[in-house]
Amino acid sequence: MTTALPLPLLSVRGLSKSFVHRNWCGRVIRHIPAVADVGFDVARGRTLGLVGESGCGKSTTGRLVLRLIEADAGDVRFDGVDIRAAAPARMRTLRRDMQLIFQDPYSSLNPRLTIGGLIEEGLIVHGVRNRGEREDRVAAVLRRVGIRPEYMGRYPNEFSGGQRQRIGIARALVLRPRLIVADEPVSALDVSVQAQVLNLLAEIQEEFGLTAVFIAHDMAVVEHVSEEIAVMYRGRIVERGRTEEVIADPLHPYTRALLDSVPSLRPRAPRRARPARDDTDGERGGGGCPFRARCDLRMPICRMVPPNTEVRPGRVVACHLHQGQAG
Amino acid sequence: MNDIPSFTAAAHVVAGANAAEGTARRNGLAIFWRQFRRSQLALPGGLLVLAFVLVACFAPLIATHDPLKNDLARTLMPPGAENWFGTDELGRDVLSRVVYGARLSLSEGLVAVLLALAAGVPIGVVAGYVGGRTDMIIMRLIDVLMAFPGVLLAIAIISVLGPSLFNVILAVALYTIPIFARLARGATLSVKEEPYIEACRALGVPHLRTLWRHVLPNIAAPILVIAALRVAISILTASSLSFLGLGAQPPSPEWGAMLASGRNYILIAPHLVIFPGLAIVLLVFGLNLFQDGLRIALDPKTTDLR
Amino acid sequence: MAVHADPSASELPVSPLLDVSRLVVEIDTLQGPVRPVDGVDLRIEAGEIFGVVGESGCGKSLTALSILGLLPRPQGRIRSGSIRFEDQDLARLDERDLRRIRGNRIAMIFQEPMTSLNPVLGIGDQVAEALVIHRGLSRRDALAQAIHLLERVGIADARHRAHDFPHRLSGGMRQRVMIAMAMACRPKLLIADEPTTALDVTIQAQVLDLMDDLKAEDGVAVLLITHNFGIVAERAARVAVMYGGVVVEEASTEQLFEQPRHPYTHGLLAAVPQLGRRRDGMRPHPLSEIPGMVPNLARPAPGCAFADRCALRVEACLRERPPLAAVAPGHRVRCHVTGVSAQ
Amino acid sequence: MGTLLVRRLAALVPVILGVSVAVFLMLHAVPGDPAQIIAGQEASVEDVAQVRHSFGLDQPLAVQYARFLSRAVVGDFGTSFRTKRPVIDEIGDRYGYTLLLGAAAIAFAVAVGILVGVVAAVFKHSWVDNVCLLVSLVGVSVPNFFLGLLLMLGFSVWLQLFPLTGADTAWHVVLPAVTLGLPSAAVIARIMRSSLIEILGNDYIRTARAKGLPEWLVVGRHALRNALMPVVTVVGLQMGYLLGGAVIVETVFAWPGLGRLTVQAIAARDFPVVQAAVLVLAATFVLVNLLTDLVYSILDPRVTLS
Repeated sequence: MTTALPLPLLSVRGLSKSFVHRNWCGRVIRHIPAVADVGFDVARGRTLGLVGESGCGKSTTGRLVLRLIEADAGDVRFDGVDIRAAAPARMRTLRRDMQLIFQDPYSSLNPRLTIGGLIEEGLIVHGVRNRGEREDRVAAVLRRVGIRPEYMGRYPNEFSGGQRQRIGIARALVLRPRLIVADEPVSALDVSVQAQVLNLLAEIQEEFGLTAVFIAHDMAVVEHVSEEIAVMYRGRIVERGRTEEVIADPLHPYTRALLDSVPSLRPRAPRRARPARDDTDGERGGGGCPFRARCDLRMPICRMVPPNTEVRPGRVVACHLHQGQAG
Repeated sequence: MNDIPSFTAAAHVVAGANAAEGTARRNGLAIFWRQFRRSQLALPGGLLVLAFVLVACFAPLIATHDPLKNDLARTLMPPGAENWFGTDELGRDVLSRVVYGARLSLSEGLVAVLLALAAGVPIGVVAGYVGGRTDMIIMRLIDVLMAFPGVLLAIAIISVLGPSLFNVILAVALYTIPIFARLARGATLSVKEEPYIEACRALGVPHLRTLWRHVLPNIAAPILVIAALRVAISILTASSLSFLGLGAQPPSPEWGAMLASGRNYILIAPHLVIFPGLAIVLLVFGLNLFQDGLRIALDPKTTDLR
Repeated sequence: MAVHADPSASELPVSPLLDVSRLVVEIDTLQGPVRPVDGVDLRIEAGEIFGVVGESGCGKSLTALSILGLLPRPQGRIRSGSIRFEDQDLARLDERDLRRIRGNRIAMIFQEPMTSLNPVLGIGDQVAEALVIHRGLSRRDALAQAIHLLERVGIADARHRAHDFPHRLSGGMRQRVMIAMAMACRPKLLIADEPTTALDVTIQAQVLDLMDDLKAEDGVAVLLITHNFGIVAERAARVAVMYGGVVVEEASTEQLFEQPRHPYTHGLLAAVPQLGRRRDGMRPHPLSEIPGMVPNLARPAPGCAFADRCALRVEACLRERPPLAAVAPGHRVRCHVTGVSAQ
Repeated sequence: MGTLLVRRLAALVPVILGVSVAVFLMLHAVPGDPAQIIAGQEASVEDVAQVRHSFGLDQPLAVQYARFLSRAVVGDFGTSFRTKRPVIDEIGDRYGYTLLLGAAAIAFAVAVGILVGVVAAVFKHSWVDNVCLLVSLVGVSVPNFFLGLLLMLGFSVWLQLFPLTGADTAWHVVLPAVTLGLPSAAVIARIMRSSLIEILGNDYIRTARAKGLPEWLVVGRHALRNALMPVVTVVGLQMGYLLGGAVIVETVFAWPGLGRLTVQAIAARDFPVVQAAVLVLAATFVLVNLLTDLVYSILDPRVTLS
């Protein structure tokens, strides 16, 4: 599908980040790797689904991409521009083009500002001086996400979770960004509302030609919204490929475990989870495959860093089982 | 997906749906007022404080005598028709002195706290928001100041500056600064973690604007609550220092100083101790009641702390 | 007790393990009292997994809490209705008698394994506690049995881990400890309130497997409360769907998922994204939406709670609350439109 | 636990050093020439020069501080201007009395505070709770010196139950300890109440109830220990208040402690004594805070890890 290979809007290579604990006089006492050697491309108008369990580093990756956190190493290019090298002033103007949608619709809206004020903020900061123009744009974007513009003067606590998530989307959308990073945007919502918000996101993506990184833990949601999937485990991408292929034919044992664990709506589907192997037990750390402690197919070689094997064009898996299948 | 929290969220939606267009701010005040009334003692407390404020404002109209005028013919008179609260060892009218003392005590509390707020809050907010080395240095300095137990720091400061009412206010303000700084820092640190602050970063909002529009309004409530408490404590501290002879000097009608001199006549004229003492207790009690209501109204997290 | 109109009642066994009937729970709020549970009926047979599914605010958790008399005090209370368990009405028992049942014949586990264990007590002690209270065991014997229970729920090296404090355990392990605690006195009924919502999917599957095993081995009945239709479809024999404080549909799992009758059930099932829908690089069809939002508890509608979001609404829906009527053996629906056909 | 202790002790070093710098600078912050102050206002120019040289006041500040510190470490704080005795002896005589008074006061405050707090929490929103609230609010509103005088008047003068002033028998400590401890008792009671109520709303309390535990076990075994943690923190902070308050209470009851010595020394501008007393009290407070940290880590198994 990407035979012409135009420049991807977002291109990430070797992205790494560790968090450090410091003692009271500022000396580093512990390194906690959060993201290690992550790389992917997102083509214009497309969505990459970043999926994994809590603590796998997917949210950190999203924030590194937007440079809300400074990375330790790696390369993030947005439309060819090296984000990590951008000067503060340049970064500020870049922010208009790349927006974040939050998971928690409650704590991501400042409770002391009206929703009109919240959405207007981005316009003020990015130099829309004319008050009337700002108000028109806020009203238009509110209408677009399905909130009545008359509610502009109300405070966030007067809205339900689903409505707040719409307000959060409006805040991101009012700047007419080109890239959206959506961090678990529907996981705090009820099923019926989740469908509304997912559909809204799909509509506006189409309408504005947005490129998106969609972070979620729910495989079915990710499949629904993204053309390509990257599965993360302990800070690394263990499998990446076109959505249909990954879902239909998971190569990495972890991807398979994730898919097996998703309950389906078919009653009484006979399914057993893999043997209870909690990842607090067993071996961890060291240089090996991060998944080896939980993997029932592990081999001696898994103690070393697994290579990222490109099984076929666009399909990457970090597992020794598939090494040598390339070409 | 628990029923109970979402249920309270539903209640919020109700509140919003009932509010008329454009009255959200008034709605906020109404919620504040309802919460304030929940502490049944807050209103009486506020009225008590208001009474003292009025007394202080209109002291010349209320006082029956000149608070500084000696009348050696009428010393140590018990309360009676001429001097409702009696007279002191120099024949001065105790009621009038107590009335004028309200001015001193209220300004002790208010001025000290305002000074401490003005210095402490910016220090704490900057330390919390900037973090890193700046934060570390500021916090070490604050640790040192906080290592002096309670009034002792004020006493040490006065021992240097010399006893006077002004120096007492300054000393109390100085030792209140680290309290506000630490409070503001803690509140800033927790607000800083809120996603809406990250949203500011994501939008490219400049730091000063973020501090002013997003951080400050959200840490104001706990600071205000503690400020009200500190007014009460500052009044107690300042009058204690005056009692020790380190603050207001005779013949100033400061309540603590009045107690200090009245103390020598406690067996023959207890009213010299009782009336100024009661004045302090009532004023501070009123402030504490008011503060309690303020806390319930402003700090949603501690709704049951009373 | 008045018998309410329910033609299907005769088809069910004479006395189920738990029979919740017309349960109404009232909670005081700043806006006055509201009824988040407003006439719930549930029947759970011995040894079955019974699923209760619904969105937040539908009253499912409060229903569960009221069974054991654990409603928030003093603002919550059972207003009316009955909760028959074995030969007693739990809604009418006093605190003392309820205590004899809690943790003994009916046990409960909660959504948040991270906060549901006491941080300052060892996990072994916390599991042993119910045995001391209900079985009169010495602390020593109870602890020995607790270690056995911990082993049974899959905690490796239980003898040593029994002395660990909860913060040393992962979320999945803590939920296992909660289950060991609940199973200590071999209860007849286990109420599991969103037991896996806070867990990752792979861990969720393991915990649900464990509950399946316990059901098979001990014959405990499980009241499985969740917002996740998939979990119910996989694990439960019978299901009740709740909306706005009432049960809107109750059926065997096969009936419910293959022939949902209530418009709400129908809409929800269509709104859930499912795996394997994407084909040929095309974006899947939009999900079907239920317009509007969950009902306002403070202003309950006189008619059907779902009426304002319902595409099939007729005039009667706004006026009168539909009864929970049988549409097929073992399949009951509370709807003026879809609940009257079939028979 | 051992490493925690060592780490906490190490963290105290900069704080104590900071305190010593502050105390050292006290003398130099006084307006005027320190040598003139030491020599007295009537001293001749030659005398002042002599003092300046013999006290090393002509040396650079850093050198003076190093000397001050090296002497302070071995307990040499110089000679009292007033009594001409070594300062360390003056302090040594009084320190034990202050510790005794402080310990008695905190014991009283903790016992009464926890008891009242638990009762209020268990009977929350009842008349018992309201009475406890009112009493504790009055407790924090009464200044030490007024309360001390009232207790003296009531229990020593009228009822003649306790001796008036001094420190000769065990009975002498009762009234000062109650005076000093009562406000702290009120603060502890309020924290205890709110903490216990908050803990009783936790998920694991629901778990304990779901297990069928009787209410006294729920409170006693599951809630109390967790609820005590914030109380421990507050008790630590109250120690500072107590050490400061001791200055006032000791003055009122003529208790021969460090606080009274400080006030006397300030009145006499006896700076070496003031410096040493402030330093000793601050160090005591810092150590007491370390102690509360350790108690906290015993109560909470999670602390030892971090």
